[in-house]
Amino acid sequence: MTPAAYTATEGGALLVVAIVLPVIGMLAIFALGLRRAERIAYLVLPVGLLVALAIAADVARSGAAVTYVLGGWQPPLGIALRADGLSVTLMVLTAVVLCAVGLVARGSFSTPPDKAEARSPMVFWTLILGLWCALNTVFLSQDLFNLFVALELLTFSAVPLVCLDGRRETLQAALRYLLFALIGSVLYLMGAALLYGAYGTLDLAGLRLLARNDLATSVALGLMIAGLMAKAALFPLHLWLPPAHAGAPAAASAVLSALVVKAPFFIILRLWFDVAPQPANAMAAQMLAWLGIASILFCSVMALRQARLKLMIAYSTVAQLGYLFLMFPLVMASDAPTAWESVGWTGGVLQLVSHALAKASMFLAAGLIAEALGHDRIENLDGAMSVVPISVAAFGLAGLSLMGLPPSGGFVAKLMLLTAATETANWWIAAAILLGGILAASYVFRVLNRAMAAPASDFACKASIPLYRELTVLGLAICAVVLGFVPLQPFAFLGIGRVGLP
Amino acid sequence: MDWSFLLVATLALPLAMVVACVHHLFFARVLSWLPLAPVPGLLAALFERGDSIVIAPAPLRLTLALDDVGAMLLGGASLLWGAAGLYASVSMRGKPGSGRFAIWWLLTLTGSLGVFIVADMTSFYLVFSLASLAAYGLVAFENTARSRRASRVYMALALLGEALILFGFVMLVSAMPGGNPLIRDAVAMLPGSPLESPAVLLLILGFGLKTGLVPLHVWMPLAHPVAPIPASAVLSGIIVKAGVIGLIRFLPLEVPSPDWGMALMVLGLLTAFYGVIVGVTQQHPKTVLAYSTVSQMGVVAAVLGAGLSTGAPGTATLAAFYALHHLLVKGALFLGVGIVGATGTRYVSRVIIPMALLAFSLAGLPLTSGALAKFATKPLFGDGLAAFMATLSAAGSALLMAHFLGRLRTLADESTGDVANASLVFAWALVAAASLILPWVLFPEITTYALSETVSMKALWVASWPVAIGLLLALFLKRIDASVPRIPEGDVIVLLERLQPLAARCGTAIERTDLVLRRWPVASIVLLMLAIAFGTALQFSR
Amino acid sequence: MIGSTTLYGLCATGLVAIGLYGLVLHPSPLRKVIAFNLLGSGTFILFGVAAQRGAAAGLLADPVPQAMVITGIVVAFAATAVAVALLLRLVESGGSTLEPSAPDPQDDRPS
Amino acid sequence: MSLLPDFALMLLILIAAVWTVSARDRRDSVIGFIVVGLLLSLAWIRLNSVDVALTEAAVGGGATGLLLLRACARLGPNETEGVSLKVSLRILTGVLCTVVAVALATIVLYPIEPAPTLAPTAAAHMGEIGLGNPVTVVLLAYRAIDTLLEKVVLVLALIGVWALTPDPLWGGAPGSLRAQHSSGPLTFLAQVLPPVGIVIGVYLIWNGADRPGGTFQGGTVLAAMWLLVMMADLREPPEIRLHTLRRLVVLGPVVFLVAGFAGFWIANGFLSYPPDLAKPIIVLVEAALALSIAVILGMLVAGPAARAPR
Repeated sequence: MTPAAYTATEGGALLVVAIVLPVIGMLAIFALGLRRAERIAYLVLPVGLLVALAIAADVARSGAAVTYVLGGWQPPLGIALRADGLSVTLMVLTAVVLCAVGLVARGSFSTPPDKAEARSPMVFWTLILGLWCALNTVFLSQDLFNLFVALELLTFSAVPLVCLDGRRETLQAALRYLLFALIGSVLYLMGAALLYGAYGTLDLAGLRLLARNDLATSVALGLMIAGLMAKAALFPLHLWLPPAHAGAPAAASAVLSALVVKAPFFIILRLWFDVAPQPANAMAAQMLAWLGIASILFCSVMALRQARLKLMIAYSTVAQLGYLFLMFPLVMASDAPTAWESVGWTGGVLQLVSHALAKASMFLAAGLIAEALGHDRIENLDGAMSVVPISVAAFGLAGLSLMGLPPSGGFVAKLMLLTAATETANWWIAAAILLGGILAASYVFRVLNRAMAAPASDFACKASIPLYRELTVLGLAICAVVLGFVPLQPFAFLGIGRVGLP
Repeated sequence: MDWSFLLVATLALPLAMVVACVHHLFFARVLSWLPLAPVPGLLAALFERGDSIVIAPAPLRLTLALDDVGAMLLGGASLLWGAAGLYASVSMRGKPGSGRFAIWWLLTLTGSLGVFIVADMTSFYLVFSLASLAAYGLVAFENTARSRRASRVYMALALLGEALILFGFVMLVSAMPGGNPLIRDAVAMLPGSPLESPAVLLLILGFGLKTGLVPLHVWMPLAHPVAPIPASAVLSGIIVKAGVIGLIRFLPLEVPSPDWGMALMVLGLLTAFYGVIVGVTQQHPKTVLAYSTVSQMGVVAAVLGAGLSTGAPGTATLAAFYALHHLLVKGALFLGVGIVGATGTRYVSRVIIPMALLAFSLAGLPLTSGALAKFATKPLFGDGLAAFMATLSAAGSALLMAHFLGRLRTLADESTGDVANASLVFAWALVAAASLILPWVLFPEITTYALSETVSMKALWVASWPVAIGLLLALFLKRIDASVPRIPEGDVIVLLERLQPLAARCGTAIERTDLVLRRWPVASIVLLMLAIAFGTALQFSR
Repeated sequence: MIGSTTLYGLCATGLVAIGLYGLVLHPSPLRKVIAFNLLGSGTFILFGVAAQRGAAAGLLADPVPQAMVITGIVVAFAATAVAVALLLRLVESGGSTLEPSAPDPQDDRPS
Repeated sequence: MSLLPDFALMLLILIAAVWTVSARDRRDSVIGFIVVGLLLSLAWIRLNSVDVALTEAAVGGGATGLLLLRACARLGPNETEGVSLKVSLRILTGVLCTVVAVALATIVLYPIEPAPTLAPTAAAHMGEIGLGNPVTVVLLAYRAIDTLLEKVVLVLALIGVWALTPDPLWGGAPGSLRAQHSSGPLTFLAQVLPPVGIVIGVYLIWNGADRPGGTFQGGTVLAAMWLLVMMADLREPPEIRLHTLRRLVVLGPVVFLVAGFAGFWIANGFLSYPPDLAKPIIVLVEAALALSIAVILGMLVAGPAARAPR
């Protein structure tokens, strides 16, 4: 049985550009050793955004996936890139978040004028571009081994960002992150080896056609899903995430929490819906959902009990990731003709997108608040409202999305998940969604309450924050809110390119 | 003439004022604009009827519409918002944070008027949440230890209510295709659907929480008194009506449902008496009024329950009529407390008589508007025990109100006597007058009775004896005043707060678990277990 | 009859088990890195087994998994280099283990 | 053919691996690991994967071993190595690892027949490239994007290592690689070996086009020679701010990218080569890659800057 061939579509070359452009920027910053590393990044960021938008427009116009076969070598020998509705959505999301982060990071990672090249700007901008390349590759690649390389690229870009300030705690966090991510990688690779041994291909479409329900496939998928969960930091595998995301500079935390942990989840999604023998396995889906429920409840309580703002947001990330894993049983039990026409699928994807926007905004806002106040102890946030009102407002708006209150993307996402849970009579999942919302509201309001309190008498502002940085953060939060006005039904766009996979 | 634009303006004007606050000049003056914000709502209630406007087409289908029930409550609410806004624009002037107060005010206003005019589910949830959550800003405004506690409890229960309602909504629409149905259509589908019972239960709990049904009332006696006077007036007068309109809109009132109706009625009557019993032990007049709201909303819930059990037509209108009366009276009473608090004994003899009239109107004193409200709703209870209990609850109200007047007198003695501000008095007098007159105007339109029937000897007798009993009880209570236990505000919440150490211990335990789970060997062992578990699950279960 | 390829496959599973054991239980980060490399080697051999079994068309082994292994080895080396550098820096700054200590409540810097 | 040598090799590998994990002393463990690497190279030869064997010997055993040895030396003797964990934890871990191993072993023992393979497809298209070594063809043509991204991984790893430089030292040179006891023989070797090594390295790269060998192996040999020179203290590691160094690092990826983009004009798309030019292009790319790899590997072993820039 030979898998159907990929046909390169017009405009497919843009997919290559999406992957390679950040690499070019990264190499340029590295090689030129310019006085101001960020300038190159500022050149690459908007172009990358345009490329992502162009691909999205192409997909929307043609109503079909954009495909490119690298070097003209058909999979399984070669590797194909393919942008369907889902991957394009995530690419645009990535570009938007990175551009916003780039703007806000200008204040923290500009090369000082008296130096030829400084460490942290050079490292920050090259790694951010490296991350971008990795993420785009994750979203586009159709080959499990190529995805492995992309995941490694992601890890190598993310880990040094964690310990950019060189303090002992962050070094420790970075090392834990690296080692745990490496176990995840090896488990994933082991699964890939087994799949290759069983099918002689690692191409997603090929595997979809060939997948059998045998021991090798089960073990391979088990290893891969577990490995990816370790990288996605789902409870109880979250040991590395809170210190790493809290220790990184705010701009980096925003990217790590908003985007980086979503990449392994995206691959789980691909494995589950595109590779695993269909119909999918009910028990494994339930297990994923239970881990999600545990993640939501446990880590929300942990977030509620943190003394530090950034640690609180980091725990909230683990909790919000839990919602993503609820979708597996919901999609399975749905009576929609295909996975992507079910409410659960749409809700899950929307949760991914709105959490990314909200969390990026929240971390950036937390960074600005910490810059202005000189600390991020939640108990002492009094007066933040008077110094950085826009950041506090952004924090609140982003909080809406995390709590699942209208109007916000998070609300629509959770509503859809709740609807799916009700329709499929998954009452535990429904209860977890609701309880998680209440807990999220508690930790968000706890911060807002302090931040809006009148400042103490000896209150001093440590740094003044330029308006454009605050407005950028607010912009991201508003994006998350605006997502709340999408219709409450499965979107056709997310299904583009999935109907009739090759 | 097409007045439907007024519906849009009802929501758009206050929101536009919020947005305009971005400019510091407007922000500095926003307080004095507050009385104007509800004007479109008032006009809409007067002129607009029956139309519906779709703001966003399908699949969003955000729809506004105004029916009789909505118009009645919208008009009353707008009036009170306007008067309270006038009061606030004077009383809050120059206070620190008054701009912030105005923003919360406008947002709450938008939400609370919105619940009366939206026709689709999503919009309802949106404006309902807006009213609930923005009111937090009003409760928390004073930023004292007392208000912080109150706002914490308020928020926790408001969020719980949101969750219950959301879940109920999801069950309501789960059988319907398409994204966002109209409330009407969704409710019409409910009877006989497999999720009917849990959906009705969740909706009663969720909206009941907002209206203060026992035991979900605990936030009300904490939250209503701590806000500034005008905010207390709208919280106790208007915001609780969001729960009433929720029950009216979402319960299938046209279809007899004896079990649920009985349950709601019992819960309502229970609440009516509970509010009185705890209310008479309270010291501050604002807290007494808050408990009175609990009690009155119990009556409204009982009315709805009675209607639901028989499927009697017109239940919604009658309940709304009763609620409208309470809305205006309670608003006027709170504003009156403010005036007494500000002027002390200076005018008390002139204020106390209208206040007494208003107060006993709540108990259905003959010839007051309250008697009309009781008269109109009475037939719903039939002739049995329920009717008797409903009547008896009026006695309770009279008792509570007598207690309130006593506390008000004490407040006057304790306050310093400033000269009254004309605007404040005007605001109070406006609402008071409306509360006494408006029901007489509406009564012939919403009932089949002639006004003359309400002043028949029998009606007067039926209305009088509970008030008399209440007054006798009040005298008795005054006699034994010293031995009446002082139940703390929020009653059962105090017991719940005893559980705090337990919650803290749970939190610590979770933290400790987290530390263990995040140790390297533990986490990596768990990872291996998960890998094996997934492999096994994939292999052996299918 | 077990062939030599199968034998190496079993060898790979042995390496995986030994590597995993060390990675989970060794408290020292350097030893974890070494164990990770063993685990990686085992995984690579699994690819090698697939390659060997896929000998066909005049090729002694399937070249595609071989190429994957070469890429994998380099990535593993890069990972080792970063991990070792991190570890050395961590030791220089006074830490040596991976287990976090209790956070310092007086620490004023943003965490 | 007798299975005895294979069986013996397998046993040796497993014994060395157990030793590596269980050794008390850190240095013993590293040596054990290097032994495993060398034995694995033999295993790879037995698996008919000579290219992998060379890479394993050069990178897996060699460069990684050197890196770990240096780390051992820097760490000093006093690390808490033998913290004893609870026996129950050990048993549990042992059981779990065994379960994983048993599952894998079952799959190995009962494989799919006939074995799926891409070898025929790979062989069928070899002619379009004109190279003799199928592994090189896979690395630089069929799955060139993997190789390209893996070079990016290397550059990022280098940035990651350099990121650990303390701020005042940024731009400076890594610490001296000098062995603790700089001995006569090492210096002698460092003077004699490099010319030979360079020849071998270049041969491997050139050869890699048609026979086993290739970029990594060649690049690693070059890197090894460079490291030898640095270890014998004949040359100091270069400062990381040097433009020449930076450009050498990116040379490989840049040439690869240029060749890839050239495909849009001279062939049919990114990373595709016209049949008549394929071989020269690939050899050119390989040469550039090898040079970059040599520099990157050397600098990765050298570590972050430890001296202020001059």
